[in-house]
Amino acid sequence: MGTASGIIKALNSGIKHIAIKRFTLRYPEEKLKFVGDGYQFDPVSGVGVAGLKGRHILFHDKCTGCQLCSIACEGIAEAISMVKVNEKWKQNKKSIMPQIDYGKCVFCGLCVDACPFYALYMTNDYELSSFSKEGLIYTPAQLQVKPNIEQDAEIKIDDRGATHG
Amino acid sequence: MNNTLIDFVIVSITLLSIGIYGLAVKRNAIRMLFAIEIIINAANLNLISFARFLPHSSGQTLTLFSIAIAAAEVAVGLALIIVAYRMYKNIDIAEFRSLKG
Amino acid sequence: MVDISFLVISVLTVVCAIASLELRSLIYGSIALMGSLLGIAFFFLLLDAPFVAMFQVAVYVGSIAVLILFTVMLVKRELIFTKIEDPKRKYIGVGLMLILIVGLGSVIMDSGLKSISTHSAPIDFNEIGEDFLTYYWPALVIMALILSSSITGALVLARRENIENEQHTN
Amino acid sequence: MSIIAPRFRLGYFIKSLLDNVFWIIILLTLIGIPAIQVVLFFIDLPVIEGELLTPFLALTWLADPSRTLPIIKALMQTDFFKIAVFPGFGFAALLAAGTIFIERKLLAKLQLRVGPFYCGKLEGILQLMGDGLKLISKEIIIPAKADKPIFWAAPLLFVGAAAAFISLIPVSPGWVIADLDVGLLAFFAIIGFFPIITVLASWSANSKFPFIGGIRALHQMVSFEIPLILSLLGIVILTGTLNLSEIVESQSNFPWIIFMPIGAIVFFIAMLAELERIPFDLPEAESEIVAGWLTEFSGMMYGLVQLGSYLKLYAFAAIFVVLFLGGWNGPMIMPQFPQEIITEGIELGPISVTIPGLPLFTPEMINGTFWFTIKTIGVIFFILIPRGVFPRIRIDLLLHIGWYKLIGLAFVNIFISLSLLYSGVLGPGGMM
Amino acid sequence: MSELPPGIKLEKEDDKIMTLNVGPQHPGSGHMRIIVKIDGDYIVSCDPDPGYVHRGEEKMAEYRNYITNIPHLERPVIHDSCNILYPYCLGVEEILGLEVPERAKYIRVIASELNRCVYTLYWLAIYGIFLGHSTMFMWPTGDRELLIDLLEKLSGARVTHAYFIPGGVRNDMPANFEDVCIRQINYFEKRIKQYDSIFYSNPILKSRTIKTGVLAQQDAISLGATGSVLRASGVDFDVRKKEPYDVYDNLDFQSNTLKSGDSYARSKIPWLDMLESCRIIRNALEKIPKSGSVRVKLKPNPKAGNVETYKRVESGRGSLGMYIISNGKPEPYRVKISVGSFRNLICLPYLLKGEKLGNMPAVYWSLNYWPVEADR
Amino acid sequence: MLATLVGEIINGYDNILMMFGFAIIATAPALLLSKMISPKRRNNPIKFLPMECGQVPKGEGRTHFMMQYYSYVLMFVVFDVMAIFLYSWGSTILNLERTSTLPIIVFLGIMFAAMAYALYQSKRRNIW
Amino acid sequence: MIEITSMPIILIIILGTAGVFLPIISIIQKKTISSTLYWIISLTALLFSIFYVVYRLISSDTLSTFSEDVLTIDLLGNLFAISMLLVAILTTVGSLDFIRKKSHSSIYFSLILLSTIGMVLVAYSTDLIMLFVAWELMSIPTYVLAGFLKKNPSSNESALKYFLFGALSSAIIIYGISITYGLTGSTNITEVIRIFSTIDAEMLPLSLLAISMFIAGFGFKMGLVPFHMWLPDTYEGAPPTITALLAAGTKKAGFAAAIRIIIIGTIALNFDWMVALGIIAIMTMTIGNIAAILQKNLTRMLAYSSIGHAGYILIGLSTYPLSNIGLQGSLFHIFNHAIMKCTAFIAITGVLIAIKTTYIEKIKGLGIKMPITALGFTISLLALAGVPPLNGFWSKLMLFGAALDAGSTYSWMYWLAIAGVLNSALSLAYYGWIIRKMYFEGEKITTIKEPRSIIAVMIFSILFIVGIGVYPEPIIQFTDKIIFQLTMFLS
Repeated sequence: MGTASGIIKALNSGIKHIAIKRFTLRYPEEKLKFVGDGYQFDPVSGVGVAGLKGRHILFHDKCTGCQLCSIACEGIAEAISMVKVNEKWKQNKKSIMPQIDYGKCVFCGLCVDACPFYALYMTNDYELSSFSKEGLIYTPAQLQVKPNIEQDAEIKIDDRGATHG
Repeated sequence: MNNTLIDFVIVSITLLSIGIYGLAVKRNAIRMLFAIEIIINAANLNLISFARFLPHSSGQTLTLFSIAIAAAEVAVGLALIIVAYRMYKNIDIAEFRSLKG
Repeated sequence: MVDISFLVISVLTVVCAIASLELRSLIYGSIALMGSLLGIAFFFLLLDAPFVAMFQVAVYVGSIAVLILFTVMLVKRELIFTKIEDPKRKYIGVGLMLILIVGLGSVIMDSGLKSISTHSAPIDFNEIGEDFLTYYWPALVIMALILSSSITGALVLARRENIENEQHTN
Repeated sequence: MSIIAPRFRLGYFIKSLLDNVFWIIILLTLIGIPAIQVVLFFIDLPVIEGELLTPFLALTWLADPSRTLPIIKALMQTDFFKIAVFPGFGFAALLAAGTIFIERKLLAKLQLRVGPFYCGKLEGILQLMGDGLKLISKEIIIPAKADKPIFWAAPLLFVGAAAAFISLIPVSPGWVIADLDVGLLAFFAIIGFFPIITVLASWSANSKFPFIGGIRALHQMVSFEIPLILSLLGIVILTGTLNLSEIVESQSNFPWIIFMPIGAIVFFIAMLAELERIPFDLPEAESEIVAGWLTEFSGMMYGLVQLGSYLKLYAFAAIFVVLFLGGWNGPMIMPQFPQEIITEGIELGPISVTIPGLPLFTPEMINGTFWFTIKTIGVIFFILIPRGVFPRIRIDLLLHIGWYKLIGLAFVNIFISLSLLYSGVLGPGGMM
Repeated sequence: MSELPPGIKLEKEDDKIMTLNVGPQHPGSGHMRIIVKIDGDYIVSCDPDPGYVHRGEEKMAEYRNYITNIPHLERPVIHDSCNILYPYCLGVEEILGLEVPERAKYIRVIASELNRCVYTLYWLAIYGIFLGHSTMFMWPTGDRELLIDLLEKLSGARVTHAYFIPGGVRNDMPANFEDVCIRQINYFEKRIKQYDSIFYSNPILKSRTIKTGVLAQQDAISLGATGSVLRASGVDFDVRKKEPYDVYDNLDFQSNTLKSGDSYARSKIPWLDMLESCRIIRNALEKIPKSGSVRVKLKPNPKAGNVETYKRVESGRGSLGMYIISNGKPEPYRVKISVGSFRNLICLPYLLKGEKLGNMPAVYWSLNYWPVEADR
Repeated sequence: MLATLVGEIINGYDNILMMFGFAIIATAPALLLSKMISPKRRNNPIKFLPMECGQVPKGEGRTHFMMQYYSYVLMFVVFDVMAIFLYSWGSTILNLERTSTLPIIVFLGIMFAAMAYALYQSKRRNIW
Repeated sequence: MIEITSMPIILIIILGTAGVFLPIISIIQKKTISSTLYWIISLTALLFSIFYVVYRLISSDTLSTFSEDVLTIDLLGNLFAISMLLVAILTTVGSLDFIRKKSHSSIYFSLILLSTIGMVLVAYSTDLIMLFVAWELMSIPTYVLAGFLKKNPSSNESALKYFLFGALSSAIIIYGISITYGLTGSTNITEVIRIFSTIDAEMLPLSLLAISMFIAGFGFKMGLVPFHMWLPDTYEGAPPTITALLAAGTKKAGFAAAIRIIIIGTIALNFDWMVALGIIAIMTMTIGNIAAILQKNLTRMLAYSSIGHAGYILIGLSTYPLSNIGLQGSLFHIFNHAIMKCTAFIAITGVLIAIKTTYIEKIKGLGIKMPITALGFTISLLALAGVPPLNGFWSKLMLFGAALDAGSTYSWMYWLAIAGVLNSALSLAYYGWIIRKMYFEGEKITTIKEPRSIIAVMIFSILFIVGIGVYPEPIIQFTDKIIFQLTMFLS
């Protein structure tokens, strides 16, 4: 009898779920909304600001070419290398700026922690796929671009279950 | 469809001969079992054809019995063959040499 | 005269029967045996005995052939494919078979069977059941005893005997 | 460049296409046309309105669209139509394809997923076709030491056996391919072939996992055949016939499931095991033995085995409907075909046309098919649901269930029906 | 430890024994190989062969400084990355003499409990599919999204968080996080309670897993099992209770134990732990200081003296310890990771001997084993 | 032509065979087509090894024998016969007197006893 | 339809219930239940049934023969039933010490009981289907029993050979039945007799084919000479108690079936089979006895002697319609031979239990080691040889007398008598050799404890053999009545 009631209970539970809302994010059409604009770091207080650790953004006007980010990455992924840029900035005498190879980056964000000049942050952009390995290497010019992304889906919970919407 | 009795009996006789040939020649226990099955089937064919041409129902009844008995025999026979295989690692009864006189 | 379906079925049956004995691989031999048994079932259909035909297929092909196939698969691969036999014995066997076919065939051809044909209605399969339960009922009971003795015997034979005197151990 | 993906060359592609076309044409002329001629020589051409159908006649009737209906109607009465299209292969394959789609969507709903979605715009309705195309275009890999003849034949035999099974099913009055006196026994005879095919397929692959899977399949199918057979004995006792159509007719008042719920449950469970559906999908238990007896099948061979198993699923569901749920019996919901169309013709604007050959189907047939299909889909739903609810069972527990519980219940069912018969509730002189 | 049935001998009759390689390319093994010898349906011996995903994390840790070790050390169990970093951070804090702020301690507890649930759900999903229960694969993977979403809000990454750092956590909780967390945890708790009827009370599952692979209490202790395997055998050993770290002694929770020690109990303990985790998270969110620092500022290349330390935490797979030796350089001299997975895997040959082949995945995965973590 | 020639009855049964043949003829082109259009790269002998989880196969793939459950196959052979025997009774029970149920009860009784013994033996896995 | 209260049915019920429930008892057994319980149950059932047969035999004198039913209750059947039940009882009693240390003793006794039912029903059945089914019930348990010692390779080999030839024999029998059925359109022997007496000339070859099939099929079980090749191997390899059952039980059931079908069923064709049976008889006894001399193993020697005795019995069958005393002698010899062979093989069982071997060289001094067993063995051997005061003498006398009697009609029948006498003399030689080995060779050795069950069998058989030898009148009277009944029926 216990067996029969267990089977009926399981069947009942299964059939009930047919009516529950799907919990599936239809990814290309809808995208999850994240906290803030991405992971940032405040070197003064030594505490980060919560946000997605996506693709970096590099503020050319603040970068001094100090290589701290590259040094921080050395033991981790060796994804950041300093390259020469054509632009001239007064705080950046050597005109070197980080270039990030996203084929190697692990998105730990320790380079952001290492940057004392508020020059390197992370953004909510995570769609980085490319057809070639070369396409994954982002030059300082590419890193400078602010990503334009629309993210609106959030987890909503109501009586008929949770959905992305 | 105008087959006569003799056609079926000829097929049955042929199967009987094949079965006896198999028993005479083969020394593999499973093949000998095949031969016996063929003989039983020849007999069944005979029975059914006689039962159709008489016509009479006992032939079909006996055939059912015979099929069932063949099943029982095969169960016992294959069990024996398995025991033999475990013991000799072979199913060739020419290789079984524990008894000789 | 015979018709074409009869010819096809008889060729199937006889060829499969020979193949089941002569094919090198025992597995193919079992398949050929199945073919032969199926051919017999078709004969039963030709002879208007559908109940027996289906019984034949269900029991012979459905269970006996399965058991045979299963047991063949137990045997080592080399043994499945080897065929030990004496050529001399084989020729004697073939001769015996031919003598039997010719002799028995001539006996039958000479007998009065060749003139028999029928126009009466076939047997209804319900009569078989009636036979079982009225006239032949002791045979039915004996049949049950046969089946029960064969299953108990086969189980006793097929089980492993690694435990000495196991009746007292459990 | 990697070796794995050689470069695509258009020239080679076109050459291979042309090769194939060439061979197809050659083969068709050499084999196809003689085969058609032989077939035409042997089959009986239909007689339509008193005239034998000759190609000339057929063409003239084709020219007049209103007169094609008699040809279609005559064709529908042939065995070939029955086998190929309606109660036979086409209908079953359609229902099987529908089953696959329903299964995927239903399972996805149960598991809070979406399921096939993008293929075919409308909830992924063309997913199956896409899968088929993918399977066809995949390479068939056969293990080196496999027993090639058996290995090639096994999927085909599987489909063939499943199709032979379908031929027994009465879909609506008169619409059955093989109306046998001993239809129920033929059913048992046909399901006896599946273990053999399975175990041969697994043996031929010469690999360990398929062999274990095949042996498991053999044990499973073989063990559940007996409760399957015994659970139907009650119906035979009460109806006194083995003909499936007559069994359906005997249920015009009550389906047998009312009197034999135990038998129906036993049959259902045994059916799940025979079909190797979850929770009894041990032969394909992917976590222990990679994919069971299907491990070495690749490409379209795998596809054919799947087709066969879904045809089998349809056939079992239909047998359940026929035996326990009353088959085509159901309230008449089809309106009678308007007689004036037959007698007076249809008003098409200014002219009125009489169309000979109407109605194509009798309302009884359509009604019966409708109810049969509805019930079959219902049973298929219940076959599919456990896949989302139950885990896989173990082989010894499975055999334990089959031999200890189901056989006992089947005998209980037999004794219930015997007592119903002898107490006069059912049977001759009883309620029916 | 179930005895071999008396009829079956060990590897004497060769033709009866078949050797099955379960893995590495097998849907039921993970990234490892189990060499199983079977006689018919019974396993006569079983030889787990891990090492297919060995990465040398311990050696790599000797060439990186204390901070840059963090993204590497979480690689073995990315599903449980907070927990595997936890003992490292505790150890480094001890050898560097850092005092972690109170708020950071609570955030750490919340993150590690969330991460434990994430891991457990992943494990449970695979357990479900190992038993042929496809719904039990889909539901936990779906419900895992809820927690991953929370963790992503907290740390900015979905799986490889790299969130803990010596001296606290990388960043503070985002605004409104408490409310979202409470809401989703409540819903999550409701969801996982529904696993009971379809999975844990399912008679077929019970018949498959109860009394299979029974690990007796004494055997569990002597074989050195930890975590859920140990607690399923009736030994009440939970590092969070026995050696409380951070703020676990302030929180109100209990450690779950079951007596039977079979696969069923081993699979149920993590589920009970998940319910307990929900309680802990709620409790922590109540007690967390509303504001304050979450991170101690570190020097760029911290060095420690000639010290060594051993810290352990309760991870999803049992006690997870890190033994850190420093020789005064910025890099640690040695980081030895002692993981629960490997210790539980040791039980496998003992449990599988004499079991049926069908029980193999049930017993194997109930050991709460993560191949990558065991290989390190 | 008389209505009751030998072999009349086969007419219902050849349809089963035709259905079987039709299914094979209808699905075999799928295999042929697949054979024709699928890529053929036979340069890799490892591809044609049997599945052994990525290892090189060792030993014979076909020798395994599930002896523990062999008893069930043996039992099937006998009890399948019994089950179908019952159909010859079931299909005619309406034509028979009530007393003729007695032999079948005896039949079943004997088979039950045999089945009890057989099931008891099969359940003890350690002897198989 | 046969009544449920008729005697064979009651026998089925008694023996079948015991046989079917013995395995069930073994399921619910506790440790205290040993094989003795099964022994007691099966012995009780057998004793009960033999008393029942004797009671029915005494109480009702007006028994019909060859009814229209599947089973008949006549004196012929009763004789065979009594002798087979007796054999089964002796075997069962003798098995106690043999089976005590083996496993599955419940199955062992159960299969003996089931096989006994088969043997008894073969004797009673008057329908070909019934006969075939009973024949199989007799055979299938003995296939298992012959291979019962699973660790003994020779037991298994013997069982396999026995199975293959037994299955062949039943296949041939069913072929013969099919031809008979085709010729007569019925399966009842009464009908068969009636139709064979009016058979067309052109069907005659077919009926001869059927008869030869029956001779071959039953001949396999009876051990007639072209079909005897399995017999020595099987008798040697099988457990000796089972050999007793085979030699004394199933073999005699073969004769019962042969008498029912060949001798009586096709009485109309007797001139055709008479010659064939005569030739087979001479061949059988000569080859059996000559081969027996060459043997070194007691079991094998007795197996060949068993073949020889089949030849003696066949003398009576081949002379039947010419001389009534022939069939009478055959029946008497069947009865005697059953007891004698059973005794001999059970004595060998005792020897096997005690000294673990059955080679003739090893049984020196058995007369001192195991006096009672040796005495029983000696008596049975002397009776087999046909030494005057014992029962074998009388039956052989009747058989040879019948041959001489029939010789007046067909002169070649004299050769049967001559061959029989010569063979008897020959057989005395090797029987005497065994007796010499037992009593007059060997050193002084102390006695071995003889198994009690064997002693019981020995004492019973010594009394029985000597008793019938001294006072054979009742049995001869009984066989006379059987012949009278058959003659009444046939005329």
